[in-house]
Amino acid sequence: MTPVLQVENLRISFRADGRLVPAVKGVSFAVNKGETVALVGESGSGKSVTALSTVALLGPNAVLEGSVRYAGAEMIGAPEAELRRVRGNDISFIFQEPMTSLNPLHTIEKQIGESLALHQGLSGPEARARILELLTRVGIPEPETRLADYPHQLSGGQRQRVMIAMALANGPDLLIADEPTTALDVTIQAQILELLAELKAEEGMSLLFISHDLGVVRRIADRVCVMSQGEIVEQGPAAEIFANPQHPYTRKLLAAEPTGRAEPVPADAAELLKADHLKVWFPVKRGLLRRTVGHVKAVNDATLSVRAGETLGIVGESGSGKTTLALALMRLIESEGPITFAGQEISHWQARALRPLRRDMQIVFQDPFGALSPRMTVEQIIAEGLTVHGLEPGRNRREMVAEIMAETGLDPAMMERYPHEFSGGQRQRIAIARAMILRPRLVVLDEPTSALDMTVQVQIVELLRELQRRHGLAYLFISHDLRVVRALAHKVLVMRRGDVVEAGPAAEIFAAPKTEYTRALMAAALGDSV
Amino acid sequence: MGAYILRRLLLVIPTLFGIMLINFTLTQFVPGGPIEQIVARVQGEADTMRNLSGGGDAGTQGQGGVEDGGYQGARGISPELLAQLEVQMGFARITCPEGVAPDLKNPACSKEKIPAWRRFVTMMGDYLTFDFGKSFFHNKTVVELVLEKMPVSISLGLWSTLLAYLISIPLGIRKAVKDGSPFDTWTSGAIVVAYAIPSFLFAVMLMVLFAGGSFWKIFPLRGLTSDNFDSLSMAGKALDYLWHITLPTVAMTISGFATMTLLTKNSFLDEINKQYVMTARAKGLSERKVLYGHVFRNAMLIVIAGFPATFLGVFFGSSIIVETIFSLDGLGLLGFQAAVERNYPVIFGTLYVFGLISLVVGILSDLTYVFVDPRIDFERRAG
Amino acid sequence: RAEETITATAISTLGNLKYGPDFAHLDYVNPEAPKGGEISEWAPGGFDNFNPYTLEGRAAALSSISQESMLTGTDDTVGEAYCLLCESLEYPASKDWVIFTLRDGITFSDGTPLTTEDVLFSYEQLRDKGLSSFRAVVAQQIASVEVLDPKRVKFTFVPGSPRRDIIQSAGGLPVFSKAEFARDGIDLAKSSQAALIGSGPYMFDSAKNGRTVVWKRNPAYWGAKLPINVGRYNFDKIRVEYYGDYQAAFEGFKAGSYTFRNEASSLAWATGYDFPALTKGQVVKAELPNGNVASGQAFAINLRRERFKDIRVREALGLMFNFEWSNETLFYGLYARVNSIWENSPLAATGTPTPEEAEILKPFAADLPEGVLTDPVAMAPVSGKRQLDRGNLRKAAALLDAAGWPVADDGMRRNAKGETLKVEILNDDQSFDRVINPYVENLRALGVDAAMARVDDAQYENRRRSHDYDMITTSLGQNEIPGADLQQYFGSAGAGDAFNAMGLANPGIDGLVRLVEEAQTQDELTPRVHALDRALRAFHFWVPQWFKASYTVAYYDMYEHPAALPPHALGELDFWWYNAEKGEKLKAAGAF
Amino acid sequence: MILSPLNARRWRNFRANRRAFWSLVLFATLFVLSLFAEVIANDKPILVRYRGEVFVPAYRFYPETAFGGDFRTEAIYRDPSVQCLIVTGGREECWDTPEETMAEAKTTGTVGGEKIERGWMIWPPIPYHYRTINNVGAAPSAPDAQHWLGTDDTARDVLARVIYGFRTSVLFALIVTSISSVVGIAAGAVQGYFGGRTDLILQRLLEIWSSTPSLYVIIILFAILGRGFWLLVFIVILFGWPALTGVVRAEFLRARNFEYVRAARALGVADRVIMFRHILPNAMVATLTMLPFVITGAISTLASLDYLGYGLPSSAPSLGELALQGKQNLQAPWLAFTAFFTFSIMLSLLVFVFEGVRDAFDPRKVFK
Ligand SMILES: Nc1ncnc2c1ncn2[C@@H]1O[C@H](COP(=O)(O)OP(=O)(O)OP(=O)(O)O)[C@@H](O)[C@H]1O
Ligand SMILES: Nc1ncnc2c1ncn2[C@@H]1O[C@H](COP(=O)(O)OP(=O)(O)OP(=O)(O)O)[C@@H](O)[C@H]1O
Ligand SMILES: [Mg+2]
Ligand SMILES: [Mg+2]
Repeated sequence: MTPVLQVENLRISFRADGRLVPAVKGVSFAVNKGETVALVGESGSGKSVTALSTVALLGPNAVLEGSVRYAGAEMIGAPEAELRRVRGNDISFIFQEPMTSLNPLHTIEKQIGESLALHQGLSGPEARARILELLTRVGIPEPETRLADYPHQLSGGQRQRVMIAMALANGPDLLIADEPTTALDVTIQAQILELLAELKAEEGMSLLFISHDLGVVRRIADRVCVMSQGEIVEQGPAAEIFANPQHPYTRKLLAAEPTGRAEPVPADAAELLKADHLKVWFPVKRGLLRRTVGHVKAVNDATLSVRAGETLGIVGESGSGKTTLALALMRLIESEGPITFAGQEISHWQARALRPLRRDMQIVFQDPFGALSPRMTVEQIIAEGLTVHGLEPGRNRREMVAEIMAETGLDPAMMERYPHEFSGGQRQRIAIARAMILRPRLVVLDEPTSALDMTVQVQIVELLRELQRRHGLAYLFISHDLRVVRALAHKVLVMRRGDVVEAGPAAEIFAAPKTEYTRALMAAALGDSV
Repeated sequence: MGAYILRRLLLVIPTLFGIMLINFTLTQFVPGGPIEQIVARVQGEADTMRNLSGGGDAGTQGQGGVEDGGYQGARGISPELLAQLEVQMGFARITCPEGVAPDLKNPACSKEKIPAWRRFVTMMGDYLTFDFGKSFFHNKTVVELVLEKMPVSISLGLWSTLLAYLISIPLGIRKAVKDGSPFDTWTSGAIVVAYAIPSFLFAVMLMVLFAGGSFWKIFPLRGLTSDNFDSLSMAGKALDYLWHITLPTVAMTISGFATMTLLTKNSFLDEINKQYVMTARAKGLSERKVLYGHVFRNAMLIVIAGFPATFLGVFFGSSIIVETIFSLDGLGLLGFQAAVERNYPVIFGTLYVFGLISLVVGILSDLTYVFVDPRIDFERRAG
Repeated sequence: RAEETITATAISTLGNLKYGPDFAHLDYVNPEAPKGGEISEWAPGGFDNFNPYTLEGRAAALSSISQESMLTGTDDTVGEAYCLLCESLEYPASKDWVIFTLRDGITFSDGTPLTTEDVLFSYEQLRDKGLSSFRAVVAQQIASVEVLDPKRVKFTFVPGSPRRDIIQSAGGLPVFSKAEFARDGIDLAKSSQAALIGSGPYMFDSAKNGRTVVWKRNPAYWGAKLPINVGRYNFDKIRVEYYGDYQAAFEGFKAGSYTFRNEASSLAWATGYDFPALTKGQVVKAELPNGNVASGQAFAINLRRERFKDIRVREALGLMFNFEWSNETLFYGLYARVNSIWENSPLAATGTPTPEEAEILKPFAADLPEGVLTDPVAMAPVSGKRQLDRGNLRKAAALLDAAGWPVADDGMRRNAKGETLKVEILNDDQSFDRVINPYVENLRALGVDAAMARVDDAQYENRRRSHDYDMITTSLGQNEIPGADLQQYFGSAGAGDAFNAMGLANPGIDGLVRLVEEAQTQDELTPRVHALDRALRAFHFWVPQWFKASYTVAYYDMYEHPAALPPHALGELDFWWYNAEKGEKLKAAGAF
Repeated sequence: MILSPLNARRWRNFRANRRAFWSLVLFATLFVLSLFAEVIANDKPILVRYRGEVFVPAYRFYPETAFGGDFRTEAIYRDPSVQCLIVTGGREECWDTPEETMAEAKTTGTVGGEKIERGWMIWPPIPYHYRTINNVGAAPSAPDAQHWLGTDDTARDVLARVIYGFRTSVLFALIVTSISSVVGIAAGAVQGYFGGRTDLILQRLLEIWSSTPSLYVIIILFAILGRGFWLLVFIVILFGWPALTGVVRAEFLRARNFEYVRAARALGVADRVIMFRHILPNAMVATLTMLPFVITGAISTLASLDYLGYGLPSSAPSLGELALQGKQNLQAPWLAFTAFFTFSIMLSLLVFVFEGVRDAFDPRKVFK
């Protein structure tokens, strides 16, 4: 039996500035019918690029060599028409960065409907019914109200689920899922994985699954390929790899796990950030005149406080208002309710007045790609804060940038690249570097580790902890990955549908969750290891 | 949004007022007024279009053509007439003692200049009720004049805009897709060269080549329709109209699509490599669908939203030059002539109407922004 | 007191009449000319009005072709007027009034009879509603008009108004149909969408789109058999095509959209006439003599400016304009130099004064420039082929040096106060640029601070009327029977007027003008005009330009004209005729 | 000049686009050359040697008397008499019989048997100034050995006028465009970025301003101040700056919602910097595309003002005037062709240059 996907000696390099920079250096693997192959490995090792090359979706600056065969047909150099037939119908994609992968000007309904119309000829009420079904299956609550929304009105996890719905719309033969669950809370993640398993069973769908979450990989993968630095260093049946890793990198990867607990905060630490009954409602606008017909209560009533040197973990299901809360605290969107930063009530400050404060309060956005100016190089991006706030005037900017890049596990040689020339995880680290280089007093980290492999995650967690220890940084740490939260947070805040359902010291909440919701969350996430 | 639209609509009033005020003030300082024009006319010297239509010759005064020998007034103009003209044009009024009919011949009456501000107030009052008065130089109201010139302007504006868009957008997209290819290079060259041809020169060349008596007489020389238009069948009428409008439209369009094509191309180049385009491709959409269904709306904000304004521009400004060359009586010519002749009722009337229309179109154009990109709003954004 | 009255069928300003009461036809027409055919010409712009007697709108070409008047002139005489509507006219020697007797059977083109009521009505209309300029003339001359009976109408003139051509003036008023005005509610002061009817040989036929207007011959024209009309009005139709653009109009002619073209552009005449229809011989290109007095086009120097009061300065400025070069290079040799106010007529003075002229000049000599009595009349300078004539430059330099404008160290001429000699030539006509620019260059070579100021029409008019210019192009040419205009153009009374562009105010000239105005016969008139011409030219207040002594016409080869044309008109619409045979041939050849 | 690595990369990218690079080189060369128009096309010699002294007439004033002539006005070097005076060292014979005297001097080195102190002149390659009126028979005259591009309708050398006209036009366009686009972009950026009342008010002002009849303003200012280059520059800037405002505003209205703008704000970047460092480069498409057209547009404005009779004085060299002459003299196609070629070459070069600039700033553009 021919494999559904056969990759042989695939080499990919990128043209940059007249030179060729290799990204993938000859990988070979196969995905058989009904099989799930997981591609794991270091961030920036070429997983996404390999996946994209299967149906020639790489940009014009990529140079491909080797062979990729889908159901026996060569894909590299295949005519566009042939590729088009395969794309979407036979091979579906879930892209790594859902935040930027949706057309910003099309409604959810349109984006999903398009696939249906294209490959199944569905339209009108039929299509709508199918869309609603898909959205329900990926766990979007009240999908009817979401059809007319544009991507920017959705939370990160919601966008990711729309991506998934889109990919599953046509019952593909092969689903290539590039980190499909990074923005999802554990419950939803489980639901999605369930769904994938169902599809596999029902329709014999094959799955090429790229993930950093080794727990997930272990659960669903038949076979695993481990990539490092553009090469597959090891591949084999999942059970075997997990049980008996051969390659040093694999071993390192499997061993890595953020460990430890947050060190206690000195009792006299001053309160740095405080918010009382914070509220953010987004108006829902409809019609030609864009009248407001209702509100999305993204954050309904949130009260919190963080002291210097303290980490507040914010967890909660996808769409529960975490990002919104973070943005409101940073005064980046309008909100109601007092916000106190370093003893000053800032909720009504003008932007101009806030500006000097910004060096002390930084944020790492959930969508790192979108948050990087596309026409600035990484060096400019990272160094900008220094310039703006006139920090460290004596020191060489480039050196400082190189230093922080190294600390976050990025190669300083990539300093002159533009954001789009990086992998998802690399971009995430750029965003972290940009915030950290300022040595702020408070950092809001919105899913900072979702795209990072375990080894890098550990590195980042260590870095954060180190900085906290040295400079008394306070963190607001938003994550679905409760393990990381547990490793870092002093206090935890659990959100659900805009409300804070539970808050308290991390140890307490992890040990004895009070509400049903939290308990369910904990169970799903930490289930086996608690 | 509703509130914003309302606010914009309300702001139309002061804006329009500002436009009128500035223009009115300016005209107070322009040397030479309509009276001088009339005087020049009486003395048979004013030919405002002489410089424009060309062909005058230093050797002889006047342009040639048929000579109208039938009627010549004596030269000179009386002060009485000047006074009367001033009254007629609303620059002055006659004041008479109680019970005397206003008549300049009556020695009891005297002429009194009306101060500028008062004239302005009166004018604005009339305009509020959409009374635009009569042209100084025609026995027609401004409204009639404008309506009369409308067909030409609409035709030219509509067709040339349409043609420009229909050619430039697909061409620009193709160029973006084939960026750097020989196709891209030679089309760039071609549109740039087309743009570089001065429109008046091109119009004349077209006319001499395709409508004149020396080369190919394929198209008509003048006008919008043939003389026997009314007797034609429906299809005949349409054909006749297209036949007439071809050369002027081509002349007006030729230089128009260079900017638009390159704008389209560059906007597309900016979008075409974005992530969501990859998503669209991954769905298996055809290249056409990807380009027109996905990229288009993202890339073309400026082009789409600019459409009303562009159209208005062509429509009101038309091309004085193309109009003269093809003997079309349009708003462009009317406006220019009015400006040169200081025909104030026409100037202010058209200014008011067009000002009003373009302000409303401005609002529409802003609304298209929101329509094209729902993320856009016009609220204040604290930095 | 019964005054002796004169009854006649014609009247002349200077007493001589070329045609007696019993002439068969005008000398210059072809009495056998066939009727028929169509002639077409072009006009610039467009039209939106058929009433030429108002300032409103643009009247269609030939809009007044339908109206006739009591008297009419001919193209081979000046100052003579012959009865057209009138059978005879009756006036006293004092010319205090005139009575016109209408002919029998005059009808308007709609068939209604033309009566004295119409004459009275027309007068009233023109007096009350006509063009201002008309109104002014009418009011200054005519005191009243009364209908004596259905055939006779009497014009009484304002006492004291100049009498020399007052009857011709009154007899020249057009006659409208009172009935039509009443019926259609026509207002003479307003533009009209329908052509006014008249009694004339042509009537309105059709108009289209503001682009074409056609006049047709009235088949029932009452006066077709009148001797004065014999051989005239031969075309069945006269069509006028409007073009917005000169070039388009020319193309239209090439393509046969119209058939007769009076070329105004020397450039086109010299270079444009090589199109297929012409080379195939379908179009005739002809230069026909033009016997009219030249327009006297010239740059007028503004004497109101202090620095131009010195005649030497003016003469120097005149020396720098190189007509010979301009004519060859810019006008393709098509023009001739204007030397006299009455250029191209016997009234132009030549050589040294005759004794008679000297006699006339003598009383005024004190006020006139030196040497008018003895020197040859001032002629425009002649230059060599080179644009800058060194001889003239030397002469001009000497004159300016003498006038107190020596050259300073920067090469510019400065007076004692250190001011430069500024000369700004005001111009509103783009086509004049190419004439003025070389002149400016020459003036600058002389060290004069010269420049051209091109302004738009309204501003030009404004500056012209307020005499705010150094030099300006104007036409100073006068009639063959110079009259009241002279005052306006050259008299001190007219110095405030726009026509006296140079602001001449000289008692000597005033005296001469009066003499000319008082001349009663040709023999009196000619030497007086010569004397005036001499005196005027001696002032060097103008830099004369040029004129064209011929009509440059092109037409499709189906029109014919009498071998000898009258001196004062081309007459293509008047007495040319259509050769049907040639016309058919052209049509067969597909010329249009 | 040391370029930052990024700018070095952009410069490399720009150079990689050979069409753009050579267009820039060519354009710059032409422009720099035209700056020295006085020694390329002039009716005064660059250098004159007369009686052992050296003169530089192209840049200095000398009266004819300096060369033994009789006028104290500036020497007319084209004049045979003056040429003769210079060659023969100021012999009186030149006044009357310049040609013969010069011929004699040239062949024998003597005049009337006497030895002369021979002088010489070095003429620019095009011995005509843009104002020089030539003696050519009928004008416009066709191209020939003396006048390579023929003469115009006033018998002035077309090539000389094109050279000077190019300089005037390009200077005009560059000044006008740089100022008006900076102002226009800034205005559009402020409107789009801040929105709200700022936008409302500025936009209304703009609407009022853009319906002001520029023709009247031109007429008024001309009447008061007289026609002139700088006045036109001023006026065209005055009415030209809103050209880009609309599109820039639209781009900013959109871009201000982007995540990276929010990120910059979170970083504490000042509004001004966000506008010009973060948004503008991403909103530059329209601007960069339009710029070459705005530049040539400025030239065309000049041209059409000339056409309508409100431009530079007609003696001034301008491409617009040339185009107009081309229209009026269809029988002299060299006028229209020269105008057209000058225009299209200039525009093509600019379009290509700006295409290169756009590419160089495009992070995703691939250079082979
Ligand atoms: N357009 C591009 N131009 C240049 N280099 C690129 C480009 N896209 C990716 N790369 C480089 O290729 C390498 C592989 O990238 P890829 O996105 O496949 O990584 P990944 O394995 O998916 O990592 P992550 O887990 O962080 O998403 C990275 O080093 C990245 O910097
Ligand atoms: N601009 C907006 N307009 C309307 N609704 C919005 C907007 N932004 C967010 N929302 C809604 O607010 C809710 C909370 O979104 P938020 O992004 O804060 O979720 P989240 O907790 O960060 O979720 P995730 O874990 O998926 O990122 C969601 O239902 C989302 O659809
Ligand atoms: Mg990846
Ligand atoms: Mg979120």
